[in-house]
Amino acid sequence: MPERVVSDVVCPFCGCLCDDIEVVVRENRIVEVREACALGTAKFMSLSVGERITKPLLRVDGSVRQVSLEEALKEAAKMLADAERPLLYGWSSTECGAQAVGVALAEVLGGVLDNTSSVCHGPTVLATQDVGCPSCTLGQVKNRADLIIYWGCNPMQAHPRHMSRYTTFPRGFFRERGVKDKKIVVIDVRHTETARLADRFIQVELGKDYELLAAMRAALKEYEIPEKVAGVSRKDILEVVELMKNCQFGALFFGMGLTMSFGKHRNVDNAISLVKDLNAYTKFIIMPMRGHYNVAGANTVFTWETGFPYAVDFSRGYPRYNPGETAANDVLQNEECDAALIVASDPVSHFPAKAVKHLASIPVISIDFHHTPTTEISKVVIPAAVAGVEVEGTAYRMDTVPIRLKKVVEPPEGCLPDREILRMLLEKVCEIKGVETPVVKHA
Amino acid sequence: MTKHMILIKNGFVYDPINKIDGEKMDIAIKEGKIVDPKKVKEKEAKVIDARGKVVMPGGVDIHSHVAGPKVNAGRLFRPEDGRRQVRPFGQGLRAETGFSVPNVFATGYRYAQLGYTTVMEAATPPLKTRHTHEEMSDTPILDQGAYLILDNNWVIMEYLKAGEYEKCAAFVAWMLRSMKCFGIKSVNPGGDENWGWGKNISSVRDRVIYFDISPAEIIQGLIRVNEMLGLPHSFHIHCNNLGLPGSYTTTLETFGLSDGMPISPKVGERSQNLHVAHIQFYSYGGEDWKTFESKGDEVAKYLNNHSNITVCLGQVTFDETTTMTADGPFEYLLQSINKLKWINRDVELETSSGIVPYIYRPRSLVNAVQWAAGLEVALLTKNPWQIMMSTDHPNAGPFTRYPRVVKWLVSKKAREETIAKCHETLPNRSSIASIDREYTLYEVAVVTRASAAEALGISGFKGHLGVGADADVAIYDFNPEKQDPSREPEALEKALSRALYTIKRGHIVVENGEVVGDAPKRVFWADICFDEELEKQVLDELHETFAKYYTVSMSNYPISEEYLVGSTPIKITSK
Amino acid sequence: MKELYLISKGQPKVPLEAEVIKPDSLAGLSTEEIANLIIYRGNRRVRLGEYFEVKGESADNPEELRIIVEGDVSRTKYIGAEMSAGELIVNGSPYMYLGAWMSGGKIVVNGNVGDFAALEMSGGELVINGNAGNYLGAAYRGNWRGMSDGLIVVKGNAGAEIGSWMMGGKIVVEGSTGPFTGVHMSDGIIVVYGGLGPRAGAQMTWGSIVVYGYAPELLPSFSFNEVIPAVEIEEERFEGPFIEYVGDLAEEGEGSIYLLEEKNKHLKPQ
Amino acid sequence: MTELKRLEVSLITGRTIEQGEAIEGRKMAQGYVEAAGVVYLDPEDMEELGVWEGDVVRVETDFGSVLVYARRSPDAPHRGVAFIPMGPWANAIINPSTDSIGMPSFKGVKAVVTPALGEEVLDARSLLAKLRGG
Repeated sequence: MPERVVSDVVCPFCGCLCDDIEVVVRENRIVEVREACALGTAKFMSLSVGERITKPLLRVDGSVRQVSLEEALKEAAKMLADAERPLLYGWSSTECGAQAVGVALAEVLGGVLDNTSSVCHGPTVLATQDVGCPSCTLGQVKNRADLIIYWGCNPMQAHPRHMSRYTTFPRGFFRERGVKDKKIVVIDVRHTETARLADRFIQVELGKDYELLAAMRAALKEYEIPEKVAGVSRKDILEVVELMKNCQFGALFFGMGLTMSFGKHRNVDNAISLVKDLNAYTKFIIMPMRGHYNVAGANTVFTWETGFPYAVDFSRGYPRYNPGETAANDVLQNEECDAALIVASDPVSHFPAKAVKHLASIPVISIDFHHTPTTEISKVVIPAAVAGVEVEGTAYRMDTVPIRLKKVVEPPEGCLPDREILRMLLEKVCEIKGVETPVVKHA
Repeated sequence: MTKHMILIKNGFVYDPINKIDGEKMDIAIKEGKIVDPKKVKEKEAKVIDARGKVVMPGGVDIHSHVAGPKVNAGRLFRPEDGRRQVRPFGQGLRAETGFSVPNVFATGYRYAQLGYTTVMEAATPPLKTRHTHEEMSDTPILDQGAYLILDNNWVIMEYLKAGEYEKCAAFVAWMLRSMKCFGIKSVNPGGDENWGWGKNISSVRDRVIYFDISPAEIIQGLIRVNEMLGLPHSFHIHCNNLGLPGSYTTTLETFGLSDGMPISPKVGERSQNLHVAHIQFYSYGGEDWKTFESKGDEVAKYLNNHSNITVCLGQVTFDETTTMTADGPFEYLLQSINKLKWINRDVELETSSGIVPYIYRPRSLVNAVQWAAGLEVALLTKNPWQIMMSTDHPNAGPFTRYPRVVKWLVSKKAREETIAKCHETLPNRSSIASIDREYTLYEVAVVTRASAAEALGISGFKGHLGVGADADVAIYDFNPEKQDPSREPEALEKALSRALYTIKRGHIVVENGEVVGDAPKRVFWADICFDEELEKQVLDELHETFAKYYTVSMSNYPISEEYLVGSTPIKITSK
Repeated sequence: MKELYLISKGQPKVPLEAEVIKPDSLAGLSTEEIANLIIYRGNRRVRLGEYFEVKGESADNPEELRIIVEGDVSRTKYIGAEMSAGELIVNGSPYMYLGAWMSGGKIVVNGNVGDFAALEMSGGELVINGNAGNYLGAAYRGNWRGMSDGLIVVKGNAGAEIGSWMMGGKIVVEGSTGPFTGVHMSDGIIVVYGGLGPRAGAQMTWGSIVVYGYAPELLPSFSFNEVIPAVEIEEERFEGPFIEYVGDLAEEGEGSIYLLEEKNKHLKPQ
Repeated sequence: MTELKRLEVSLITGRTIEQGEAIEGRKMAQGYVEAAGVVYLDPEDMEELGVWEGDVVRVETDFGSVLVYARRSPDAPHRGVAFIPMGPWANAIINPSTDSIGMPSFKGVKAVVTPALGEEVLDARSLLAKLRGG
């Protein structure tokens, strides 16, 4: 049996966007994946073992039937065009071309456009909008950093190759001895697998990250701080602050431990502010651990096309932005939206019950390649080809380095790229609305 | 009527490349090109009556931050700017947002409204240039190109330090081709690499940490490489010590480095080997912020004696804007002064960058001096072909203020009105109040289109209205027979702000100041054939660099042509 | 003063946006013209008259006009937004952005208000006789220039991040506040009579928070200064005695939090 | 009848490798339940509560209640902190409030864990049906 090995494949799972994967293909089936972590391997392999959708589905009065793509698109277009406040959500697990068509669709519809960052690093965006964000590409960290801090994140579970590829273990230009040249600090509420690899673990009390950051910043400026803050002793705080001040290049990576716990964007605000402060002493950067492989791309594309990275409301014709009002959970929990288009995402699995309840009560259209709880509640389901495996396109890594996704195998018959499906949908919607179809040059 | 034929009748034409100075004549367009008016029959063409109007070639912007990673980071972290200027979706146009950091649609539309048709992106870091292309491709109307930041690049610093200019040239050729970029950009040479350690560089003779090379060596090395390759545009630099009191000495030293260097473009007709961007930002004297003063006059004096240097202005417009530059250490300094939010984005092996919002106030002496310094250079440099309009958008102000800058150039009265609003000690720190020169409309046409087209090496088809040129035309509602720019600068500002017509490659894109359509786009890039053997050798060495120090695979680094809407390689055989 | 009544006919599920409900927009119009004004329901344009009965008489100038909104406005956003003059009385509980960006005039709400009320207020007066939501008198996303002038009085409780990036004016909350009261504030006064939410004054650099109620704890980056009998801020005297904390030291800030001593003895260093 | 033991915890949610693998095309399968229909507890807390690895427990908050399998946390000690991987089980009980910033409160909600011997953990589909029904 002839085998084909595709090298330097980009992994479409997490924000690490590792681009050194080898995929072995036999008769248009992926039979082996090399270099990838368990998560990446699962994604590549899932295409042949998972619950793949291959036919458009229409759900009427509780019963599901297979329909033609044309019929599915027609139904979907009508539902969306009829809506007064449609939500267009997802976008982080597809390529940038599809995202760009999504923006045009939201614009024509006068809808609310949101990507999954509203439930991952949306708070990081808000913090960046308040105080900025000194950062860099991952190679800067690999080549220069001698102090790595992971705060409220667990890369060993969520970004399994982050430490080995970018931060802790690789040898860098100025860090020839690899891990021996670096100190690793982990700050978390639990002694995670990542923490077990650290030189130093600081266990912070749940929901007290902001206090710990405030104390560290005050201590950095040589103010006196209390004996114990957030469950951490003054001695430990001062020692970590000294480590930070005295390194040559420090890098602070953070995750949902900051963005989801009490304080949310303000935790990130204070963490960024700490890093800003540290630049008066040494070189220090901060970077969010982005989850979905192209959530950074969704932020990027939405921003260059609308000015805003997520939670964009087109109801007045021009983009408006205010998470708290215009993010997916806001419009769902406040029962504002009256239809939804979900692209490459599964909010039913990942949103709180209150939001899911409203979603289940309105017409939903899903574009996805697998059966998920969200496709279960959808009136229209359109099968898609998998970006990064069956479709080329651009994705942005967690440090916003854009990389070209590869096509490794052909999609199953009838499964089109997201951007093609969306283009057809856009055309149909424009027809109903009686407006000229905008030309989406991108992709 | 063939829509691809347009006859513009009886306008006052300002076309400096063809030495036409306000002559009343017809301009004819066929299939996207300027043709002899005799070849277009009135009945078959769309006729535009330009009687009593100004007709110029489409504007050419040599330096503007309009697309790519730092521009977008600026948009992302300034939602408060995003809501400042909006226009809803409709009439076939996409929605606009943003004042100093407009979205891509607003960028294309607003440039077109000013009568501009060609805009060069000022700086793109190689590793993120795919992003720059994605945005340029998504920007309507404009023809574009981007300058590739190469000066703080490890590979280049190593080659230059070893004196391996040939190899360096082979590498640059590969980089420009792989990144689909137009020319070589330098930003704070050496300073950006030092910023990797939180440090900077303070003179062109300083040494870069570890790499042990000076900015002067980098600058001269890249000028040399630029001319070995014969690129259409010259080496394009953002000097060291930008924004600092006393920086003009560094500027003059940088100027001096180009002395006696060759000028040998293989395409185009430029006469410079050094283009210094946003000259205003380092035309300062003084020891510190208290003694801060303009040295625009000194800079102009140098330019008057050295025709091998061109500059663009980076003119301050007194707006709330967003500063953004690959000069990472400068932005750090700026945020430590104005205490506003700060983004920093260093790029492995290549460069750095930073972004900080900034408000220019006439009552601030420093800001007033900055405003004066830009105008001093513009007005005291005798040859307008060495000068190009820019606000270093959005650094010194948004590009939408170009008509206001023109107002200051053409009218002493307009300058006096602004000086009256400025800090009262400005006259002690600048000669601006004593300058009488007022630009003519011909000179305005030089600095807003002709000089840039020539300096870019694209004057064969851009920046003029001779037969064979791209049919990029701007028509403004200003009657030079009846109106005097010097006395009615506001009328000129208004006319330039909203072109009566903008035509891009034969397509009418603006009518009565409103955008009415799109036009075919082109993205220019240098496709150089230098030395295949040597390039192979260079790439072999490069594999190791990628494997060890980059975080992307070398095979995933180059950008394929499919990323470019209207890919237009400029083919150059250098050897 | 002329009085104009807008009586709600009921609210749709998809919210309305009605920034025209303010004296600036309604002065000089007949009731018929007012009923024909456009408001927004999601992406649709609808007539104001479809959702509000218009009664009474408008004035020629906004200064001479009092608008009284009656009934259910729980799905109506932007009432009184960008208002600069006149009076607006809302006998109901409006949704988001009540009086956002207002610069003058007076708004009284006899009910609760939703989030983002009086965003970036620069003048005038807002009285809320019920509770306020989050981001009352706060800055819009990304802006470092929040409320700059004017007065906000809340009889009930207020939510999170009230007065964020505040740089002038005064907010009085008679009930309690949510987390991050006055976060990033650089000037102005916030007075809280009820409980003070956690992390008050976070990242503040200047300005004052006066607390007559109970504050469970303050951030570790605030330091005890002194106990003072009373404090005078911008010509207004607040009777104590107060325990004064200074911060946020994380920002090298010199803001003050004054805590009524008798309710906050636990925060007085031994 | 003895009173059921109860454990008060702060609940957090987050990613795990198992959950990450399971979401790739197997959300409607049993593997997803085993990856995300679980609560990781501090071993000492488990002892106090009298539950063993694999026992079914009920986790209840102000926002709902859900049945999941108890698991020994490998990240202990963290007394009083319970972890449910992100997914439909966690979402049935977390605090939905976005605090007006768009982000629900996925971490740090007060919860009570009680043993639920003999009860069954629902799969994703049944969980959804229950939600839509109620």
